[in-house]
Amino acid sequence: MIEKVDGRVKLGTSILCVAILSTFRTFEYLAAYLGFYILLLSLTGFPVIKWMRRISLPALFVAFMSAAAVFVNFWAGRPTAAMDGAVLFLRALSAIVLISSAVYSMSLGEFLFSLKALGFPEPLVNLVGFTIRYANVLVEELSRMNMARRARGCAEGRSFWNMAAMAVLGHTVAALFLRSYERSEKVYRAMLSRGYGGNMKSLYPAGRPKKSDFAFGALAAGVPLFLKAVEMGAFAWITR
Amino acid sequence: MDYAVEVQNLAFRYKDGTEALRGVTMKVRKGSKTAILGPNGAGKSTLLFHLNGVYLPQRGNVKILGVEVNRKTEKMIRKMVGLVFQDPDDQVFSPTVWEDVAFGPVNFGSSREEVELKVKSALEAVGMEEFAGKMPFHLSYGQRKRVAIAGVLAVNPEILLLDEPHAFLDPRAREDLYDILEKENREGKTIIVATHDVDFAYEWSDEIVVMKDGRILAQGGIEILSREEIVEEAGLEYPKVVKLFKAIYGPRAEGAPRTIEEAAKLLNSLLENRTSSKVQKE
Amino acid sequence: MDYAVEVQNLAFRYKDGTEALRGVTMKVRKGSKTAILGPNGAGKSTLLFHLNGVYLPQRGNVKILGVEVNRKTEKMIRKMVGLVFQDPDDQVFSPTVWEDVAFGPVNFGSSREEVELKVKSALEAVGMEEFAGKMPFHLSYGQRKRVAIAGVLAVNPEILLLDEPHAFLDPRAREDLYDILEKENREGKTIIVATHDVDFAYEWSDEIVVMKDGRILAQGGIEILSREEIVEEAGLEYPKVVKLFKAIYGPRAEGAPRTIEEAAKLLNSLLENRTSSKVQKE
Amino acid sequence: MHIPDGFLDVKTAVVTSAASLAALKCSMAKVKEQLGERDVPALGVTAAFIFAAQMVNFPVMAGTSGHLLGAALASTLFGPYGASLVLSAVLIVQCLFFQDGGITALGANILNIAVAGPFVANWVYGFVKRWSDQVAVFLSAWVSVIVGALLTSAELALSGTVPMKAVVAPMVLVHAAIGIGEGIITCAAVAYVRNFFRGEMK
Repeated sequence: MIEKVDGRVKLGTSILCVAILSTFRTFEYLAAYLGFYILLLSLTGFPVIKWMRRISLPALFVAFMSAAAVFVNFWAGRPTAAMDGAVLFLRALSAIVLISSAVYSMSLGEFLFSLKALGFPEPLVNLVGFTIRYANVLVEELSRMNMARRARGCAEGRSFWNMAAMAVLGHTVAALFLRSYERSEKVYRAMLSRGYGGNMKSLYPAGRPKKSDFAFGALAAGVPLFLKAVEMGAFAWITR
Repeated sequence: MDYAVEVQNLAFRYKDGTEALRGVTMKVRKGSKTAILGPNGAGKSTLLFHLNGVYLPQRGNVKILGVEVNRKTEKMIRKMVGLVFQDPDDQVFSPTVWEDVAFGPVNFGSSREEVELKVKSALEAVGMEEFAGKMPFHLSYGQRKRVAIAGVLAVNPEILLLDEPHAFLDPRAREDLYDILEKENREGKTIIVATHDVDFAYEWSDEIVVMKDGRILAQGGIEILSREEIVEEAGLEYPKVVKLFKAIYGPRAEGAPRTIEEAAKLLNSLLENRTSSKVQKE
Repeated sequence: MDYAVEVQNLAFRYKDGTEALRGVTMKVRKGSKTAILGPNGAGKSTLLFHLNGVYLPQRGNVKILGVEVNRKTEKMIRKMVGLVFQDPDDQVFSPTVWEDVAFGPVNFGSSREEVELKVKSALEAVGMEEFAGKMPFHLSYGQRKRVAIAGVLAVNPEILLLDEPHAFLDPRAREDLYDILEKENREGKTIIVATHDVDFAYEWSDEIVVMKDGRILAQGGIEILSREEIVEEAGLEYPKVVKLFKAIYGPRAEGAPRTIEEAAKLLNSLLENRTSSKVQKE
Repeated sequence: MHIPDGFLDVKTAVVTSAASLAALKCSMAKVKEQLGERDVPALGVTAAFIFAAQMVNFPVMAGTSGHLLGAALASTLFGPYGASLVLSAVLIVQCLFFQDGGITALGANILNIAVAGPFVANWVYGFVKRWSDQVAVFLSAWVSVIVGALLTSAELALSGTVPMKAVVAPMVLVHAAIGIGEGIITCAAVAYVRNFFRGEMK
């Protein structure tokens, strides 16, 4: 389902939701929203298991960061350290969930186009496109270089006092840089030979977002807005 | 006669001082299949960059279909001459296959509908229609190579240059490449391939250009790959068929057949008509 | 019999889920010259990484000269088995050629004097002594390839693995590589080459391993490159000599000679003794 | 050092975003005039390089490891303006594509790593190089890591996530150690690259 929604609306709404959620102070509301959203995703046929595997690493990282915050606050004598940490974790986690589900459900072309449409500066988005394209190539080169080093009996040092091992890492980084430098020259020549004249023209084929897209956006952003209003006491007269 | 490429006394020196070309003069007939052979560092790639207008002549001149290459004509030249790079990762730089193939047409000012059509037919020509939405990184090496070729075909150039197109391709992918080149040539395109593969050059080309040290050592029909002095000096080797017939006929084997199939046919007829035919042995 | 490599039911899956090897079983005799053939993506490189201990078996096992590859033995295995990567740039990263060739010996704990000697003899073996002080990135591709090979030879491994060593090399550089491999093999090293070049494999190897989809399709002498079912299924092509003799003798051409020279000799004798010899035509 | 979403309050997020946006605008103009039409491919591939280089793990102490940040490396290789663009592109990719660092904290992360890092590194290098080039490169890398850690702590403290006095000391201490690795690797890499270009000129 979420795959069908217009990328601009999807990405914009997700960012808006993240902004709202990151001001939540109540654990229960965050947990409720998170549960609601994941349930919604799985009900609409999103490949939840595969997606969860992909976000497990960043989720682990924010768990670590939250734990560090708990530790520091506890040490500083804040009595609510544990609960604060839990809220931090859920805020960060829901952001990961929202952004990743939006990004994974669109093509790279649509993603870059959406960024431009949302007002990210165009040269920066073009730069991001190149970065994604060549990050894959260079990360693969780096991993082969690491493998070649190991194949030749290199054991990574145990601390930075092992200057020789650190220098080897420095040389690897430098060699990778020279490769990427040579590649950037070639890529530039390839662009020239294919008619590049100084500005990247936008190619992504996209029409205007449909009414249903906006309906999705309103609905998706409405839930956290409502919860936020509840948290701020807008409906206190009911419970009173 | 109509020439696709005319190069006159072309010289080029890189910023670091390497003299890559030291006076290259050559012509390539329109509609021909030309192979440029020569050792690494002979200047093959640098020459290709000149034919495509990415490098401008420092000395001498280059004419493409009668148009001299200079700052004014370079963009037009790049549209007339498509260059397929050695490494597809240098050339396929867009986030998706569709956008990459569209890059050329869009830059050369095609309208939206034209772009759609051109991309579609270029992807069809290399058999990659179903991959239009993919990220290049998710493709295999051979598939990326096809995308690179499609990106050049989409501009519909009259001359096609390929730099070392066979490297890293497995036999089946080579055959597919062969078919693509044949088809484009039949449709009237001039094709120039820089390669190390003498067997391919001998079997495929109409015309051979042998380079060494930034100069043209020899240019002519495929028979120049049978000449000892040229093959020796350029650090090449004989095509396998030539090698065979040289060992059978002796050094004057200029009439050796082009392919293994033809060689077998000839040998068969020699072996069968052993009473009637006279083996030209030295 | 003494085996250099024994692989038993080896399976390996990459983190992204690609099953690169699905139960590989094979043996390589000590002192042999083995070629591994197969289309791109068949698992050739992954297999080589296992033989060198860079990857450890996820299932099945690998024995190198009788020693099982595991976490404990990996360092020793890497010393016994030298691996030359496809792209020399993956392997050569030090500021100077000398330092790069010394990298292996230093890592494996050679003394200062030993390192000096080993680097010197390795650079001699590939003909690069005079470049010892140069920066690898200032050398040509072929020269960097030699440096990569020297870096592996300097450790003096008993088994030498080469991944696609011919790509981008010009004919002379290929010949030099051939000579280096021959010399190392004569000195007793087992050599395993993963390649797309069937002509090279047919001419050079004692033993052929054909892979496809992470499995061994066939293993045997060079005659398996004449078998239609294998060549077809693995997406290979016949070696040129085989192709020729298949066209002359008909499909049963298992006894085809290995090299063009031998083929010529055979054909010559057939053509000369045309009265006495009987052509085995179908 | 990448701040996730939800760790900053609204005022800090808005102020840091505005600051980094202004800085990026300035860098973009500067780079355009220096590089011209080559900007996109050259910066794109080098940003990919920084992205890959940040995956270079190095041992710190007692079995822990850190990874390269690359701010000083980028600053030495492409100048502070180019470096800030390249590092921003890397941060955007990490944030949106790999969920490493938050979208509402993107401004803060860009400020800490992509803006402060290269400019401080550039300043330190220019100041120290009169005595020793090697030391200047090392210090610029070390300081860029420390500055990033300091700014991160300050932003977290301003947001009320953690108290200032409790967070600064551990953050700086940890990053002082990581910075040593960053410094050594940057030194070795810069020397190598310079050597290459010196040979190229000949």
